[in-house]
Amino acid sequence: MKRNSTLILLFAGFVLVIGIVLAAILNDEQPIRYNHEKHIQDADLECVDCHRNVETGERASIPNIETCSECHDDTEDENEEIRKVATYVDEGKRIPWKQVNVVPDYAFFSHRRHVFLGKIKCETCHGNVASMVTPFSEPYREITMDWCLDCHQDRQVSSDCYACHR
Amino acid sequence: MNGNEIAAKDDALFRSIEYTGKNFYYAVGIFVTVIAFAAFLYLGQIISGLGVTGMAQPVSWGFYIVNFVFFIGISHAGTLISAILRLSKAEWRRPITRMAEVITAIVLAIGGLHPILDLGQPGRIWHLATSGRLQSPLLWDVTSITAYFAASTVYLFLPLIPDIAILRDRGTKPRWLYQFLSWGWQGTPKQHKVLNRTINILMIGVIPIAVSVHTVISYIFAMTVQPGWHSTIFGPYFVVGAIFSGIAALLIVMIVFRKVYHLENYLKEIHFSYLSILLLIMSLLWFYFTFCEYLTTHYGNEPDEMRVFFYKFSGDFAPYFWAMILCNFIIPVAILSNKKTRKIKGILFASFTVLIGMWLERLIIVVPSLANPRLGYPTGIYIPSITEWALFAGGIAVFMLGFLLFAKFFPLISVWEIQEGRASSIKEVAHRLRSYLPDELEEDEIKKALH
Amino acid sequence: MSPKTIKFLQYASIAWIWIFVLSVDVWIISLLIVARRLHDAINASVGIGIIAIPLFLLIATALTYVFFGLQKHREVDETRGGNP
Amino acid sequence: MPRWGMVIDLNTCTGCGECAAACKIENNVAIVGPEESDMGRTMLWMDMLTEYEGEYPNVKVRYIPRPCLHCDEPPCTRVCPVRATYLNDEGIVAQIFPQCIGCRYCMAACPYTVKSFNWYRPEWPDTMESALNPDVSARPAGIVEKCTFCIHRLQIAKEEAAVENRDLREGDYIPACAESCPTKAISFGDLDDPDTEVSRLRRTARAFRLLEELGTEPKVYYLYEVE
Amino acid sequence: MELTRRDFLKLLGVTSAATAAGALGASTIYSVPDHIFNRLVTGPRIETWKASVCTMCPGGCGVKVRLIDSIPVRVVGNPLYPVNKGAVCPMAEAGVEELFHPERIKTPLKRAGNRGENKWEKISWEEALKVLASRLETLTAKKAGGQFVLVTRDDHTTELDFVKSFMELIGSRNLIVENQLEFGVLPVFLSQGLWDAPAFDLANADYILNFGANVLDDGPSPIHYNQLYAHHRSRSPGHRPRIVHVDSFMSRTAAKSSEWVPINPGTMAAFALGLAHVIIRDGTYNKQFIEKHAFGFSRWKDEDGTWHDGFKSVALGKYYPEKVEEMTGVSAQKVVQLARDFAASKTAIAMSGGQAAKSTNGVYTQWAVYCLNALKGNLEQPGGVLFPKMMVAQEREGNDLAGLAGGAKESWFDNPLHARALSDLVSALKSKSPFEVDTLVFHRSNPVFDSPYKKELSTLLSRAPFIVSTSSFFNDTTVYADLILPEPVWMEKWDLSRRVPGLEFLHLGVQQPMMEPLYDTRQFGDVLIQVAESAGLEATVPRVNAYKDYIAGYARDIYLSGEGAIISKSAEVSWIEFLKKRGWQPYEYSTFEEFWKLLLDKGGWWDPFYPDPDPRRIFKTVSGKFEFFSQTLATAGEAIEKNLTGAGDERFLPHFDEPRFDLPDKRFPYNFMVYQIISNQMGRGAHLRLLQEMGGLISREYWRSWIEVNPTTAAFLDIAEGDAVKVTSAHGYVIAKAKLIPAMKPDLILMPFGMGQVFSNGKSGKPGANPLEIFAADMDHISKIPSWISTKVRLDKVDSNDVS
Repeated sequence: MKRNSTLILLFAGFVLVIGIVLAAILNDEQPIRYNHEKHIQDADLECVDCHRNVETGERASIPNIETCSECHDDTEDENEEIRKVATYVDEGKRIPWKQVNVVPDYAFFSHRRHVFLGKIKCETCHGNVASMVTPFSEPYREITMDWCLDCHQDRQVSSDCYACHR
Repeated sequence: MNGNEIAAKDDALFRSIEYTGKNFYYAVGIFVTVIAFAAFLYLGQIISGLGVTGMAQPVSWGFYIVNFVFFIGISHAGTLISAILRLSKAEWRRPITRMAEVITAIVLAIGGLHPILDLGQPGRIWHLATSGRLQSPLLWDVTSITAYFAASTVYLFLPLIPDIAILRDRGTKPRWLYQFLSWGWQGTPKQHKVLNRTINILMIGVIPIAVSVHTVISYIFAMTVQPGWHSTIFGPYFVVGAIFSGIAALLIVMIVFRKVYHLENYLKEIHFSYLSILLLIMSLLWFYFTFCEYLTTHYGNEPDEMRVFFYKFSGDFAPYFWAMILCNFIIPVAILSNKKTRKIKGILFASFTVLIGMWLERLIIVVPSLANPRLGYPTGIYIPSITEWALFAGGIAVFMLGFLLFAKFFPLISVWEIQEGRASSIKEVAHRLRSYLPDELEEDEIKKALH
Repeated sequence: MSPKTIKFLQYASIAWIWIFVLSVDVWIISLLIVARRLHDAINASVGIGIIAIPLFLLIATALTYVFFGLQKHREVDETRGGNP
Repeated sequence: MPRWGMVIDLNTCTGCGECAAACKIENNVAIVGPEESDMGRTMLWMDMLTEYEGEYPNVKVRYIPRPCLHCDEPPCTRVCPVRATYLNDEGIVAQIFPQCIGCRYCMAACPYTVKSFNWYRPEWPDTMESALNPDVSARPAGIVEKCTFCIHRLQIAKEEAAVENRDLREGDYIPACAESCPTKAISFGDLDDPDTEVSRLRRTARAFRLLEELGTEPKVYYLYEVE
Repeated sequence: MELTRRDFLKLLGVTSAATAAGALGASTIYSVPDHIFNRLVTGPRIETWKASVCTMCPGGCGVKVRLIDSIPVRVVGNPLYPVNKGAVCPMAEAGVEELFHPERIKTPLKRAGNRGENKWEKISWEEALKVLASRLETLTAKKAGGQFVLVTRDDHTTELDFVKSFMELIGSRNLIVENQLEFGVLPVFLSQGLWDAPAFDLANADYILNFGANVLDDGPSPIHYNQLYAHHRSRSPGHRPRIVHVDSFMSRTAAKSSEWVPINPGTMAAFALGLAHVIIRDGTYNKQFIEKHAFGFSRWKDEDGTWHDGFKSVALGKYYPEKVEEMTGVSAQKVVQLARDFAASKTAIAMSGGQAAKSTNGVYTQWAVYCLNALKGNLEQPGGVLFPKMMVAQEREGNDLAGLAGGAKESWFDNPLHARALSDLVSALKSKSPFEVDTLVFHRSNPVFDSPYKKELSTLLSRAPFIVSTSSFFNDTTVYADLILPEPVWMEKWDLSRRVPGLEFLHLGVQQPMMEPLYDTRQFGDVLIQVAESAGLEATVPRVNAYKDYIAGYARDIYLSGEGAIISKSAEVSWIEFLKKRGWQPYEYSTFEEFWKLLLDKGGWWDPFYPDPDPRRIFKTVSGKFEFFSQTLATAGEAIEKNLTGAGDERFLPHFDEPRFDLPDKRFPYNFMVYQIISNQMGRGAHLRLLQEMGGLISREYWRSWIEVNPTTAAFLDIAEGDAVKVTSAHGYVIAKAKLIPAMKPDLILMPFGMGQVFSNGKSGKPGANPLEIFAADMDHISKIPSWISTKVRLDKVDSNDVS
């Protein structure tokens, strides 16, 4: 019995350690508590104003200091988060955003194709960003191949494997 | 009638189950060690990739596929022989069928796993379920091997039920296992009827399945347009080869277990003699097919085919090729056609050479065609790695272990069939004989003759 | 192990065999549909399907028949345990 | 629907190997190193077959660049158990890397020996992975790969054409080998369109295909050299 | 140990590589420095292109580099660039690999262990430059600048001009440019007094006689010649020039010629003179040209009244076809046939290279071949031999830097006969003659690997006073250095590529950095400027603060000259001509800044106009004519004259001198030759994985050396394809696998060069064998070009385990 409890303890400890390590490693908290709602609704910005490649490139691009600095450069601001941005801008350091939506490298996913040509709303894949007050810490929805294919079939666009795989 | 009483006469058949000697544990230990070593190397293969094998371009298939074909081939021993013997009402089959069926079931399981060993991405095996394509001969294999495995397991299990019931009734441990598996067998005539009827149906069904399995395996090769593979004769050729190696394997198993478990009373010289004549016939048949296969190739004289042909006849693979001819034809025919040498030892030796020869045959079919690509590439090289050898040894060890464990839990010789034979077959044979012969024979005459 | 558990196990194994056989058949049928959709060599697929589907059913039927046959034609109720 | 094909002029091909090098870099094809190469595990989507004809001093050498031939009746796609390789509507024999289970049946079935297998996980020196072509996936261990006619270029070209609201034009989509061939020995285009360079060339008397007798109907044509 | 998320995923990836790679995409596949990794994953993936010039080989191909988020991922040819017209070879493809190569030398290094031990200590640039500068200071103070010796290689960039100026500045003429005589310069110098590589107008020729120049593999610009040859072959057979290739083995060039004429090694002079014999005998030579523009064709009388032999008497005397057959192994019939074809065709060219240059009789051989052009009278004719204009900047009275070099009127480097060669370095290190070595700089040069003096050098270098290397990678020579001043690779450099030898037009390509140098490296030009500065030479030199300014100045000269044009899409000569006549240019630029910007954008400038034929421009000889009897040679002085072969006047005329072979011994019955592969020219790709693999594309011996044997010989020696064989010479042996190749002379053993670098890349070990290990270090004593054909060998079958 005694041996059993030791084992259980050991096991629990092991699980705990793994959990902590995992939590530390997979911690997806963003460096700045970016508020989409404020930018979209209050500042009246469009997605494309910051994600500038969304209609022209494969990737939407995550805005960094070059873009942020166009508005934020005041380290004196009351808002702590804005001060953080300004600090990054001031120091010329890049904001270490954690990328949340990762397209696997064997899939060809072009934002231009879907947003500009396909006229698909950002919300379809990324949810109602306009009312988000915190930055993304996980993808809005899990993007599976079936989901892609359903949409492709609905819209009667190619569902040949080579339309996306490479 | 009490189970104990029934079995009393055939106590020898239960010795292996009820008494476990030291040697059993030694054997199990050895086999487990071999298997563990193979598993360890396989783990290495999964972690680092198929690079640990000796395969490359263009020889992209090696031992795994060779062994796959080889093991599946051996599996034909079983069901096919037992079904044919049962169907032809050969009385001498009674002590043999069980062993044959066990070989089939175990070896099929091993063989069927070999393509998985061969996969570069075994983790993606579920792609077969989600997006398999029936037009690929590989899926024909999956289907037919599954079917054959299911059928042969059932075919092994059904005739086992009465024996399990005997064990249950003897109170052999683990009791629950025998209770569970005996399915409430009590040996009533109606139960016998049900069982016999089903066995008969399966017996007829399992023969075409078995034939088709090996035909389909040959199609893996024959369906491609590669020189040396693209041949219509491959289906029957593989089936004949399979039965050939199956009989050899069966003979070896019989001889070994006869010795180990002292079954001399049940497996008599006559059994071996009959089976070895079958082996002799298959050897001749195999040679006939081989001859046909290579003669047509040679006469057709297509350059690509000839490259493969000469690679086997006089090139890098010549030693293996001629060893195969020696093992599969010359030695068995020499030994088995002579009454003096057709004794247990001779048969054992011949069977071993046949197994080696048939394995070489699979190797000779798989590798040279791949090693000689059609275009101006250099000849491929293939030197199997330690992993491949270990997994081969592991496969054999799994087979032996499986057989050993089976023998530990179930009788290797069908007890009830022996008893049934004792009880009714003389009469039956007499009856049958009478129906064959031109003139009416008196029952007494036959009885006299038989005694 | 109690006779009840064993009974249950026996029924369960019969059920399992049916699940296995039916899933194999469903799989083959689904593959046939896929083959049709992708314009594969349909004859091979159909050939395999025609043979394999009934075959698996046959195996399962045979087992079931034996099982229930044996159950039905028992002379003593062995669930009471022990030797009759 | 176009049917993509290639014509390789053996007359102008000088065997310089640029097509093979360009292919390797463009498609992130792994370089396996000397030991693996000795075993025959070199991965070349575009290979070079060299044939010597005759005896000294009357010798002829022929250099035959060999991509995947993208057969119209491909022996490899029939045997694939999981549709990791298939003939797509535009005539390209697709090889879908995430789908492949690595059984290598297609390799065994291909009479041209065009496929390579990732025997190990392909590795690049640490710093070099940043320079891989981001348009092409890096393949994991245990799958079969081969020339895709640089399909990623077609995907991009199609999108470019769609943005400009037009159809694909000849020359919009060219695989790396054809693009980089110093001697323009490789032409690429739509075989069904009678006006393209490839259609014109493949109708000439010099055109032939490798192992035509097998009935695989390759879409890579060769032009005999003339002296 | 810091465990990053990526590492962790990698860890997971070990057990489920497939799923991890699949689900997480790039994150498991890439493992690169974080800043680059971040750009890869989060970057917008924007594609840009930058033009540059590849200097992996001296070919000078204009390239365009594809950058994704400013990371170079691919090199392709610049379609506008006239040298390579949009194509590159595998060496350029490997540029990205070279840039990101993990084994690059990242900082200046000081030797820590003994020489050759390959142990190093990091130092700063300031320290490193101080060390070098102080040595230089001492030398210049002693007025012993000549003890500063620089070994380099001409990659046809302005850097060489800059280096020359520097050497003149410090008063050292001991600049060794390893390949400066390799492009057919010498015969032109002997016959025309011009130090310039001839440009053969192959595009317009009807008949091309190629003596051993394997231009498709190791010419001055392989891609250019690949395109030329292919262009010819793309024409229908009737309208195609006939290309006859004379060599002992069938190189790729020979394979793509109309005909291959196998010849005994080292006997090409006899063959060329045999052709001359038939042509002169038939009287089918260009009499007009000979009469008007030739000197020393017939017997002539000098000022003293002595009669001298002429070319005619030499050719007619000894070289009748039957005799030539005896010497060369080519049938007399063939000699006559080729001579008649040559003479009968409208435009014909005779060119030489390869073994014709790299033999003990190389000068006379090349010269004899070159004289066939004079017999044809094709100088400055379409489809003949052309001599493009000098670069504007070259023509001006010395460039900025040279002007400051103490006003040296005639540069020391302008007489090829007196040019320094590697053999001079060897003898200098041995016996302090012809010069003394104090500081030895190896720049773009790796003679311990790629010269036949390999063995001697490796012992001599370990005794040399002070050695500096500028290599970006460790190589066989670098290990002997005391100081390594690593250069950036070509993708991080500024340079100007100017006229590649053999091209008939002027061109200029800009090499510009694709990205900030990844490591702490400095360009050699900048290093020289900084060294000169800290050595206190700034009073006299650098007006430029950086090498970049120097090349900008060079470009400014071109801009100011108003000639030529920035390369453009429709770069047809006629089109530019059309525009020019109307005072337009393909591009508008009104200031130098605009010109410079456009130059960087398009990648180059060119001037396709060939000046009107002018004998005064191309005959700078005493006689003002084409000299069959070289008065340049006759007056070259004692030092040169003692090395001439032949008797009497023959010495100053092209003639056949029996090639010297190493040990004409029965034990070594076979001739040994080495050839180059386009993907690893001069072994300069030895550190790159792609090129190691590509080297075996044709032989299918990837990453390995191999030995080519004729099947007849192999059968005699009982050698089968793939057997391990040992080639033994009097100097050592190499072991490799045998390849049976019917396309070579049976008494020849052939081996590719480029493998077997001892200190190349670590991970790949040191695959292959270096055939130069067993070379007899003989040379042509006039040009001092090492002979590559003088080695005699034996061949034995050995155990396959010894193959390297």
